[in-house]
Amino acid sequence: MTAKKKTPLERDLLVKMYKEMCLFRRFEERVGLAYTKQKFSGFCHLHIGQEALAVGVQSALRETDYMLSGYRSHTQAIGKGILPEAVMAELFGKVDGCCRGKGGSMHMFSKEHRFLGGHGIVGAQAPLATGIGFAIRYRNEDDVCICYLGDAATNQGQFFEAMNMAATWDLPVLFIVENNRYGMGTDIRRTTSVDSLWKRALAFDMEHSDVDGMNVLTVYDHVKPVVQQMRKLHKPYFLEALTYRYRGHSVSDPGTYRTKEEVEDYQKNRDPIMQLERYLVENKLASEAECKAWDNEAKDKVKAAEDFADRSPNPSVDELWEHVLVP
Amino acid sequence: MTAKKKTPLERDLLVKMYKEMCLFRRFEERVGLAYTKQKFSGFCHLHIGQEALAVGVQSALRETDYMLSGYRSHTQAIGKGILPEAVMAELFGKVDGCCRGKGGSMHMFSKEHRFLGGHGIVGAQAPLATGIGFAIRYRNEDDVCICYLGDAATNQGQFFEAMNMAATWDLPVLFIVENNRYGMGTDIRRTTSVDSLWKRALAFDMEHSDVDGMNVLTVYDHVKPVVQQMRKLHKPYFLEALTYRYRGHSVSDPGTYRTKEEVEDYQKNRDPIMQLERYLVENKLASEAECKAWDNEAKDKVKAAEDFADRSPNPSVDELWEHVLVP
Amino acid sequence: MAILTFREALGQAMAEEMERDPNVFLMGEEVGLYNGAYKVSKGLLDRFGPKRVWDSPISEAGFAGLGVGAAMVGTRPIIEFMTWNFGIQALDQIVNHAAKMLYMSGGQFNVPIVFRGPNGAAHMLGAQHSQAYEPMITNIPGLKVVTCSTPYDGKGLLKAAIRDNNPVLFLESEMMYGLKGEVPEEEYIIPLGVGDIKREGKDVTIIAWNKVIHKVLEAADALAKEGISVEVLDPRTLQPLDEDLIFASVRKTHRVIIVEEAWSFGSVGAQIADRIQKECFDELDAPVARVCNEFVPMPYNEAQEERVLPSLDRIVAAAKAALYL
Amino acid sequence: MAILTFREALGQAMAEEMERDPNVFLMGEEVGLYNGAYKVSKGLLDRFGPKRVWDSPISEAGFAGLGVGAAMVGTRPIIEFMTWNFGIQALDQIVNHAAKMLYMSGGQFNVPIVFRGPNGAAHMLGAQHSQAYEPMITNIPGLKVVTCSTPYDGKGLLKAAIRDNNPVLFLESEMMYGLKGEVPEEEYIIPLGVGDIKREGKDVTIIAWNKVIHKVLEAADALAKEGISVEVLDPRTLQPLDEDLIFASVRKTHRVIIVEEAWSFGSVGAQIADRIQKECFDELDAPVARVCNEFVPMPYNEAQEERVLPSLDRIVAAAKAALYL
Ligand SMILES: Cc1ncc(C[n+]2csc(CCOP(=O)(O)OP(=O)(O)O)c2C)c(N)n1
Ligand SMILES: Cc1ncc(C[n+]2csc(CCOP(=O)(O)OP(=O)(O)O)c2C)c(N)n1
Ligand SMILES: [Mg+2]
Ligand SMILES: [Mg+2]
Repeated sequence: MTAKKKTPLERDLLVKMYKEMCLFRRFEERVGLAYTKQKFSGFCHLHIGQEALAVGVQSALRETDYMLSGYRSHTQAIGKGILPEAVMAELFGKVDGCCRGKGGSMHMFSKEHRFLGGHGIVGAQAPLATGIGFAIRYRNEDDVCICYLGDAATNQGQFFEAMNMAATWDLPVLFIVENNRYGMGTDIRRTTSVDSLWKRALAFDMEHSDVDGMNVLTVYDHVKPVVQQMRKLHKPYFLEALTYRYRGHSVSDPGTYRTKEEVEDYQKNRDPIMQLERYLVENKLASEAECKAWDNEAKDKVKAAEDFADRSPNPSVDELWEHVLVP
Repeated sequence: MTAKKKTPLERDLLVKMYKEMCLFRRFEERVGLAYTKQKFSGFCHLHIGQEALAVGVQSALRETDYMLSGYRSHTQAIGKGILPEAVMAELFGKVDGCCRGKGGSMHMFSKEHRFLGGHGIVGAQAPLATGIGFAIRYRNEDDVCICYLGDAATNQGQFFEAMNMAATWDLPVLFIVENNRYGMGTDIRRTTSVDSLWKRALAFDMEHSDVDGMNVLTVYDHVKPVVQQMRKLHKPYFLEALTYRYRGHSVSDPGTYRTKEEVEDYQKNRDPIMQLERYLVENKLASEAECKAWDNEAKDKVKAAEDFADRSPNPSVDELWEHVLVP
Repeated sequence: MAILTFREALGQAMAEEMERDPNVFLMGEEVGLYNGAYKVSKGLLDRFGPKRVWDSPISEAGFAGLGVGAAMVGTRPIIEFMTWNFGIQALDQIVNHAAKMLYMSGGQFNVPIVFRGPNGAAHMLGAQHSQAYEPMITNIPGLKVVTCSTPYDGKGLLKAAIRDNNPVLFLESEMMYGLKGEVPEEEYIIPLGVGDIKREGKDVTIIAWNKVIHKVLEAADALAKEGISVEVLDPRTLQPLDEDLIFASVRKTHRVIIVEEAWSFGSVGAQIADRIQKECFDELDAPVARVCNEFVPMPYNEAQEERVLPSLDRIVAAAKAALYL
Repeated sequence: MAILTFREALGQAMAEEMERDPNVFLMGEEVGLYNGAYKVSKGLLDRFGPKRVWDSPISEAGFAGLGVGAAMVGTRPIIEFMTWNFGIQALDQIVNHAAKMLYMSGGQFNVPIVFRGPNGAAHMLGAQHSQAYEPMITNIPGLKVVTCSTPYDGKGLLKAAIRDNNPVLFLESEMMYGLKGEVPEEEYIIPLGVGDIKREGKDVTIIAWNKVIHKVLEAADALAKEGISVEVLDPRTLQPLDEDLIFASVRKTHRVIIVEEAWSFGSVGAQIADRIQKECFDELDAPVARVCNEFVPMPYNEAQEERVLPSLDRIVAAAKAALYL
C-alpha cells in the first residue's frame, strides 16, 4: 500500500479515520434499513463504498472550510460536523433534523458547520461553490470550498461555466469528482468521450490530478498538500477520485446494469475500511480486536442516532408557512 | 504567404474568392450605411474584417452541407447561397426577405440553402448544430454541419454540452470559433483562463486546431482536408480561427475598449482582401485593374440588392398571425 | 379492452409511433439500457435498437437543443426529461428555439418534437424535485402543452403529440405511472386541444387535470352523497385550451372550481378563471374559486407536504362555498 | 429635484448602496470596462474598482449561481442580466436555488441577491430578444418580483431591492433607459410590495406597469377629453402584489382594464383578474378586461411589432367597452 511509505501518520489520526469510516458505513446501512422499514420515503442515495474519500478529504480540512455536495451527502454532512442524530432526524422528516424536516434526504444544511447542502440538481452546486470561493476572496480569507460532484455531473453546462469562472478569477474551490463510474444506471464512458474526467480541467488550464478514492491514506496524502497550496495561492483545483458505490443509485435501483463480479471485486479487494484495517494491523498500530470494538462503537452511535430520530417529533404542520422569505 | 507554396489553386477559385470577399465587405458597408440612414432599426452586427473565414470555409463545402451561426451572419448566409437581395430585404423587414421580414438582422434562414440561422442566444446554436449532425448520421449521409460561434460563446454551458455529445456520438459537426478577441466590449482573455480557445476541445478529446482566419487561402487549405475527413469518419472537429472585426460589436458600439492602433494594424497589415489581392498580383493571376473591376462589380451587386430591398413591400400586418404553429 | 398501467400505455404509444415512422426516436437520461428511471421506455431499446433509443448525458439544454436541431431537418424526436424539474435547464432551447423557430424563419422550419416527463410533486422528494411547471410553460406561443390523467388519455394524447408537427410539451406524473386503466387493443388517437368531461353533473363544475383529478373525482363522490351533482372537466390540453367545452359547462352549472397541484399565481387556473369571468360574466352565480398548492416551496416532511397539496377537504369545501352551503 | 434619466437613476441606486454597504457588488456581462451594454452601470468600475464591479463571461447560469452562493455567506450581489431573454439561461439557479434555499435549509440560508435587467420588447429585435418574462417568474414562492415605470420609482425600488434580504428579480426596460424624470437629491426608499396610483380617476381603473404605463397615461388623457375619468394604478411590485390598493380602486371605479406588454396566458394580468373577480365579485359592473401582446412570437417587421404590442387604440377601446360605450 503506497501510502505506507509516504507518511507515517500518527496513530490517533489513523484511528479517527477508521472510526469515521465505520460510522459512515454503519450509518448508511441503517439508513437503508430504515427506508425499507418505511421510516421515511422519497429518494435515498447511499454512499456505501465511497467512505475513504469523504474521510480522507475531511481530514485534510479545517473547521472554517466550506463544503457543498449533491444528494449523496448524508455522511459528508456528518463528516463536516453535523451530528448523526440531526442527519437521521432530517431523513425521517423530524423537527430535530438539521433542516427541521424541511430539506430531506437530498438537502442537508448546516450554517454552523459550513455545510452548504445537499443539492438535488446535478451539477448546480458547482456555480454555488464558485460563489463561496468568490466570497472567500472578496473578504481576503484563506479558507477553501470543497465542491463534491458525481462523474455524470461533469456533463452539465453549469459545471463548465463554474470551472471557467473559478479558473479565470482564481477562486479557491476544490472540485472533487467522485467517479463511481455510473450516473444512475449509465456507465460514464457511454455519456462522455474522454477516458479520464480530469481532462475536463484542460479546457481551463486548471490544476488537476486523479487519486485512488478507495484508499483513505492515499486520499489524505494527496489532498492535504493541495488544500495547503490553495490557502496560499487561492487557485481552484480539480480532483478526479476513482471510487465505487456498492449499492444501487438509490434504494429503489436493482442495479442490473453492472455485474455482480464487478461489485464484489471492489467489496472483496478494494474496500476502504478493509484496506485501512489491514494497514493498522500490519503496522501494529491496532489489533483486529480493537478494530472490531471501534466498529461496534460506530454501530452503537448509529443506533443511538436512529433512536433519537425515532423519538424526535414531527415539526408542526403550520411550520410549512415559515422560511419562505425572511423579513 | 504560406498558402502559396501549399496549393496552386486554380485561378477561377481564387478569383471567385476575391469577388466573394469584396461582395461581403461592400455588402456590410452598405448595411451599416442603411442603418445610419434608418432604413432599418434594432441591432446590426457587421462582419467586416472577418471575410476570409466565411469565404475560405464556404469554398471547402458542398451545397448539401448545413450551416448555423450567430447573429453576425449576414454574409455567411449569402455565402451559403441566399441572394444578397433576400438578406438585405430581411434586414429592412420586407416581404421579400429570406424570412419574410419576420426574422430580422439576427435571424437569417433558408431551408433551400440549408442555412439554419441566424441565432441570437449566444452559444445556443451549438446544440442545434449537434442535432443536425445527429440527423445526418441518423440517415447515414455524409454531409457536415458548420457551426460558427463567437469567442465569447465558448464560455456558455450549452456549448460544452454540445461538444461533449458531438464527441461522444461521433457527429459530423465542425465547430468554428471566430475568435475576433472580443465578446462585445470584453477582451476574451478577461473572461476565460486559457490563452487559446482550441483548448476547449481537450476536455472532450476532440480533434482540433487553430488557423489564421485573416487569410482566405490559409483557411481554405486548412478546412478542405478537415471537411473531407469528416465526410469519411463523421467525427466532430473544433477549429479556432483567429480573426478580427473592424467595426464595433454592433453599429451602436463606439469601441472605446480597444486602441485605434490595434484596429489599424489589422486593416493595414492583415486585411483579408488586401492579402488575396497581393497574392493574385504577385503571382500574375490578376492585375490590380482587374481586382478593382471585380470590386466595382461587387459594389454594383450590393447597390442592386439595396434597391431591391427598398422596392420590396412590407409584409401585410396580418401576416403576424402566420407561422406560429403549422397545421 | 386490456388493463394497462400508465407507464405501459405511454410506452405503447411511443413503441407504436416508432414502429409507424422511422424518423421517430427517443432520447433522454437512462431511457435505454436502464429502461427509464420510471420504466416508461421499458423494452424500447431491445425492440428498436441503439439507433432509435439514446441514453443521453446529463445535459438537458444540450440534448433538448439537439432534438430541436434534429427536428428542423426531418427527424421527429421524443425527448424525455427525467422530470420537468430538470427540464428547465433546457428552457432556453424550448422557449427561444423550439417555440420561435417557425416564426423567426418566416414559416420555413417547423419543429416536430415532443418533450415529455413527469411534472409536479411525487412524495417526499423535497423542494427541488416537486415543482409543477405548467404555469410557466403555457405562456409561450408556438408550443402546445398536454397533460393526461388516465392510461387511456395518456396513450391517445401522446400518439397525437408525436404526430403533431409542432413542439409539444407533455406532462406526466410519477405517482400515476403505476395507475391501471382500460386501453383498447385497436389504435386510437386523441386530438390535441380537446378536453373531456370525466363526470357529468349539473350543480358545479370542477376543472382539473393530471394526477389531482383523481382527488377531484373522490370529492365528487363525497359531494354526490350530499346531493350535490359535480361535473368534472379535464381540459387535457392546456395550451391551447378547449374554451368551448369549459364555457359550455359553466353555462350549465353556473359555478366553477379550478383545482391545480401547482402554485396559484398566474397559473393555468388563473387564466381559466379570467377567461370565464370575461366570457361568462352574467352566467356566474358565484365567483370562480380555486384550490391550489399553498404558495410555499415543497417541504419534505410528509404531513406538511400533504397539507400543501389540494386535499379532499379543501376541494369539497370550495364546492360547497360556491353553492353558498 | 434633479432631472435624471432612468439609467442614471438606477445607476445612482447601485452606487449609493455600494457606498453604504461594502458587501454589495455588481456582476454581469459588460457592466465594468464597457460601462454596461445600456450604460446603467456607467462609472461604477471607475468609482468602486474591480473588486466591486465584475465583468462576467457569457455564463448566465454560472454567474447567477455564483451570486447565489456568494449571497449564502454574507455578500449582497447585484447580478445584471444584459436582458431577461438571457436570464432564463439561469432559471434553474433562480427557481431551484435562490428561491428554495431558505426553505430547504429550514431557515438557515437566506439569499440576499438582486437579479436585474431589461425585460420585454425594445424595438425590432426579433423573437429571441423581445420576450416579457414576468408571467413566468412571478409564479415562484421565495422570490420577489419588482418593476418600475419612472426614474423616481426605479431608484427607490432598486435601493429597497438591494437592501432586501431575499432574492429580488428586478425588471427594467431598454426603451425607458433614456426617459427623464425628477429624482430627489436626498435619499429615499420605496418599500417593496406597495403599489402607486399614477393618476386618480373614478370611472375606470387601468392597471399597468413598466414601459406600457406611459401609453396608458396617454390613453387616460385621450379619454379625459371625452369626459371619462381613468384611474391608473401601477402595482410596481408584482410578487407580492399590493392587492389592497387594487381592490380599493376597483371598489371605487367598479371597472378594470389590465394592460400588459406580455403574453396573456396565465400572466400577471390573469392573476390580477382572477383575484378581482374573486374578491370584488359584486363590485364589478363589467368583466375585468385585458389588453396584452398578441399571442405570437415577436415579429421583426416594424408595423407587425407595433401591432403586436398594446396600442393606444386598443387601450382606449377596452376602457370604453368596460363602460359599455
Ligand atoms: C439536472 C438534473 N438532471 C437529472 C437529474 C436526475 N438524476 C439524479 S442523480 C442522476 C445521476 C447522477 O450520477 P452521478 O453524477 O455520477 O452521481 P452519483 O449518483 O453516481 O453519485 C440523475 C440523472 C437531476 N437530479 N438533475
Ligand atoms: C446567452 C446570451 N447572453 C448574452 C447575450 C448578449 N450578447 C450578444 S452578443 C454578445 C457578445 C458575444 O461575443 P462573441 O461570442 O465573441 O461574438 P462576436 O460578437 O465577437 O462575433 C453578448 C454578450 C446573448 N445574445 N445571449
Ligand atoms: Mg456516478
Ligand atoms: Mg468575439
